[in-house]
Amino acid sequence: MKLDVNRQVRELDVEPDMPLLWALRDELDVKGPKFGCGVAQCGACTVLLNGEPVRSCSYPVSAAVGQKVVTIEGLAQKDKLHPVQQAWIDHQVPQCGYCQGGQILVAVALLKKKPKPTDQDIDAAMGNICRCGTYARIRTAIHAVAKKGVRA
Amino acid sequence: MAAGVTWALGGLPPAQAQGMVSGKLLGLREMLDPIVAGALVVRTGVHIETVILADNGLSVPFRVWVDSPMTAQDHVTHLWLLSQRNPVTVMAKLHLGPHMGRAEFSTRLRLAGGQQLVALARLSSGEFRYELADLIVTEAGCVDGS
Amino acid sequence: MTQARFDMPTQVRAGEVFKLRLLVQHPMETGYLLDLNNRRIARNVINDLRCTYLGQEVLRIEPSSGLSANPYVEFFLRATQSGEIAVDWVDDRGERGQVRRTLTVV
Amino acid sequence: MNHLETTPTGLARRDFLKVSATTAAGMSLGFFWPTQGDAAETPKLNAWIEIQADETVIIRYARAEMGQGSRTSAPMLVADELEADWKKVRIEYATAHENLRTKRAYGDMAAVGSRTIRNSQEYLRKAGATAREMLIAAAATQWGVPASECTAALGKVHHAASKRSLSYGKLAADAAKLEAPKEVKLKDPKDWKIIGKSLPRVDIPDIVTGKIRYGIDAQVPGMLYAAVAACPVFNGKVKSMDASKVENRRGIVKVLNLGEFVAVVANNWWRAKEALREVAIEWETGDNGQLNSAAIMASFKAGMGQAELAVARDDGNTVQALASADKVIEAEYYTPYLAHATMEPMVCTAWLQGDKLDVWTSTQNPEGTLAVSAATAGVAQDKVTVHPMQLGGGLGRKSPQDFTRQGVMIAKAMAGTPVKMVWSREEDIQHDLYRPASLVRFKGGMDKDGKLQALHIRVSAPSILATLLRLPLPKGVDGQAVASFNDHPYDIPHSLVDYAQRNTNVPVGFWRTVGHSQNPFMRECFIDELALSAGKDPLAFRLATLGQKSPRDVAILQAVAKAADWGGPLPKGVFRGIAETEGYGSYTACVCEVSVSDKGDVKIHRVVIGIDPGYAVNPDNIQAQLQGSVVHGLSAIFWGEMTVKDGRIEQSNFHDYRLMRLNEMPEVKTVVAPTGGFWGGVGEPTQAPLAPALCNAIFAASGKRVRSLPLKNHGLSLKA
Repeated sequence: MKLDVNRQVRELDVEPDMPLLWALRDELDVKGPKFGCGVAQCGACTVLLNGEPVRSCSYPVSAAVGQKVVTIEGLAQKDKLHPVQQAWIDHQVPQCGYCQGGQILVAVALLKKKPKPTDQDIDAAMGNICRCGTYARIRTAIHAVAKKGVRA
Repeated sequence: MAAGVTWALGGLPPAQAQGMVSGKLLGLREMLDPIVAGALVVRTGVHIETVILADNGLSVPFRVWVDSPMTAQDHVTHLWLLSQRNPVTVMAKLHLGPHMGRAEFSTRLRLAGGQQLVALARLSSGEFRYELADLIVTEAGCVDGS
Repeated sequence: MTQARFDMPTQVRAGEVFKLRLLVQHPMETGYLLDLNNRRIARNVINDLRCTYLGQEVLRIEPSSGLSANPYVEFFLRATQSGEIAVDWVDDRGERGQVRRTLTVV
Repeated sequence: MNHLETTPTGLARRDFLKVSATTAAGMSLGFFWPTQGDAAETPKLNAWIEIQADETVIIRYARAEMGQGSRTSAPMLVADELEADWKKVRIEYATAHENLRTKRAYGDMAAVGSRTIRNSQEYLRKAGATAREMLIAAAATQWGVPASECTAALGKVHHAASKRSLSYGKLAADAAKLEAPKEVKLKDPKDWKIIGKSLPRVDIPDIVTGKIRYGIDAQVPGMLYAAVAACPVFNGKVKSMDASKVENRRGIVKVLNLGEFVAVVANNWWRAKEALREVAIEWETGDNGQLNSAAIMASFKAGMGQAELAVARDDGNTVQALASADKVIEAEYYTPYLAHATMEPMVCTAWLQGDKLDVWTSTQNPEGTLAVSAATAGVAQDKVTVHPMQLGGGLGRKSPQDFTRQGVMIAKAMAGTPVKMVWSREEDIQHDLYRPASLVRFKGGMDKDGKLQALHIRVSAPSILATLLRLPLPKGVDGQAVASFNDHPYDIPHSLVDYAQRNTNVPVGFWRTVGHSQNPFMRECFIDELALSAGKDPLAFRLATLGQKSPRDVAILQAVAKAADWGGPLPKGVFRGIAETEGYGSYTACVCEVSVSDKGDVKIHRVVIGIDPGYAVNPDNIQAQLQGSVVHGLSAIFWGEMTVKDGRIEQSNFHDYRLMRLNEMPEVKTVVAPTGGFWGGVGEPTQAPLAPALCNAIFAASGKRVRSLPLKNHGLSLKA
């Protein structure tokens, strides 16, 4: 099957029910999406499918065929960071960083839908687990992107 | 003249420095005195082979050998494996004889943390010889060393 | 009786120095730990291990809690004549163990 | 006196000096560098510092980075003394094999015990200062002026009188040839230029772009993947295994029975994990399958009444003082077992090629990884390379090396082929080394003025040191089990702390903040009970009981109380609680503001939490740790509990081991209040005062005194 990952079409031959996460990580060497729980609880494996966040540990690879898969590695355009990535640096959001690829992608999707999200919008959208507890800074960084009014 | 050496032996830091809680570290003199009782001890002719790092002290490979022809006239009579930190300093005492042909012994030690190990040999001449080895037991946990 | 693995050549040349290896299955209890019922596990170590060759004691080891559980010892002997090699040990509880081998010297 | 002779070379003395270096984090660390093969490379001023001709300053960092931020703040200590231009600094990992080769030039490498800064600050600053003096000396020689007339700043040496300067990049080669000065003067804290600044963490750019590599991301050509299952009943072993159902499946390379566990090796981890579910494994559990939570509690209760107890502290005559006290308050507190649940589960990639072994893993203890790897594979230590990787969280779980041993066992069975072992989340939750549960009984004796006179604290709990590290305990006391009791700062004449060691089959280990993760909750809640009984304000009662003996505890308590406007007005229905703790060389305090509904919904309106770490190396990072520890703490306080049934842990994944999410995050105000003069830890002590402050606030709001965690067992839930 053919998979569009980070604007590149990749060829792979795997079982259709293999989770997208393991097709990306172990077949295509795309390591940005992380394994956290395997049951769509934590969101460390989040990728964007046509701009929508999906927990790739529980999403069959065959269902992703024909859609645009974007992982954290594919977010920056060439060397230019996405505004959400820049805000994450400006506000020193990550601690261990393991969940942050997923957090950033969810924030990108949120800001695309709601360029000026309220706290309630952020609460509703940002459901990924961060064990280090960076939530306060995630909220601040999202508001900062919204305030700058950069098209996310 | 050997005063500098002698005093250096007593000044070892307390065990707490490494966050381990297994008692104090003995100085070389404290380890050797009960055995040699005032006799001359020379650091020569004894060799130790062990690991540099251990994840824990439960089973640490240790080999010691002494330069000796192991003849009836000239052989090693005793060998002590000594721990600077264990609750029991003498980990093993060996009685050897010329029949061994080679003054060599290997075993696995149980150690209460990182420390210096000493192998002390007594020769048939009555002379004592020793060697030291550093062993680091890595920190396995968030022991609050404060 | 404790279990043990003992390894030595069965046949050697006269005058040859050969290696003997012994692994004894024994907890070598230090006396510092508690069991699950909070009772102190009494010290129980092999406190004496000796090797005799042709009826003569050639090596005696007095271990303490400083040797690891399932103690391993490795040492050498010089072959003089054919005969029995025996290793005997006893722990703090008085339990004994032994191995016997016949060495052929050619 | 001179019966103890040495060889003519006098080696004995040097050897014993070396001991002090390894055991006491000695001064000479980092100044040994073997010369072979280094001649053509960049000038190394010492093990920590290299300066390239293009002015890049390479500073080495010897510990793990797991989100605590030390990979930035430890090199800041070097750079400050070096007078480096931080913009030119590049930080590289020192490795365990390099440490082994250089006879431990980098000292202790374990990132544990909130120790990275406080234990290495002296030798790191000295490394920087020594290199600075060498660069100054090189410039002075070139100019033919006394070194004392030269100064260093921002990567350059200046000679003011002649208005000359030379950059470090131009001086490094000459400086590296000089002998390092034996004595260097460290800067006065008021002259620090980098230490104390909130600098961005160096690893964050690679985190946000997904470039950073964690242990789980190791990629080796030809690598296979392993999923593992150990016996769910603790201490169980594999009795038999039938893999016939999966052996011929796509991608399955081998199914290994390794005695203690089963491993499926495949060409994709998902294939391995799916196949593992269908390997029929029979486990040998012996009697271990009998254990359950009730039996454990019964053992702790029995500990309370046992005849023989280890005494951890004995000031005055507590028993007598309690007998003659005007009033005695008693209470029993309990905290449960907890799992670490780092976001990245346990991983280990290992590749055994002949006598050479390469290991990629997420480890807090790289030297331990090296030692375990060598011993497990049966190769020499100098043939092992441990590749540094970022950790997806550590929390104390990744210091013991049980998982490395498993990974290397697999690699040994698959010799020649690199294999990446990854634990499932279920394996991680059920095969943790858990934060010990603990039962504690308090008795406090007050005089007629409501002043605390005597405190008896009895702890019944497992010992991590005795069971995990199997260390003999001095006088039978596990210092972690009684932490913050045996060293409580309250100025009272009679204190007795005794300890019943109660071990079970549940393996215990170091969980972030260790004993201070639970004991401060109990101590500071009980102090509140005493304050209430004395009719005093909780803050006033604490300040009075601390007295003059513990000025730093008083200082942080007052700083946080002030930041929280303790005693000031609050909206209707909102109440405050306060607590103060100390540990890991630092002092911490917290105020929580909560309201509690009739249904038991706990709304946290604000958390004010502060720390005095002596010196604050990177204040923004300390704030991040404070914020993060509130999240880590609240997850445990509201939901954290491992229960045992049939010899195994009942929880298995995040659905039944719940962690806090963003919508539940309360407002957190942080107070970083360094008073100077000492170096304290940060990563762990920050969470210690949260639980008692919160539970004291819940009491103030609802009249409900919570004496055990988690709160869900008291009908209390966290309101988002």
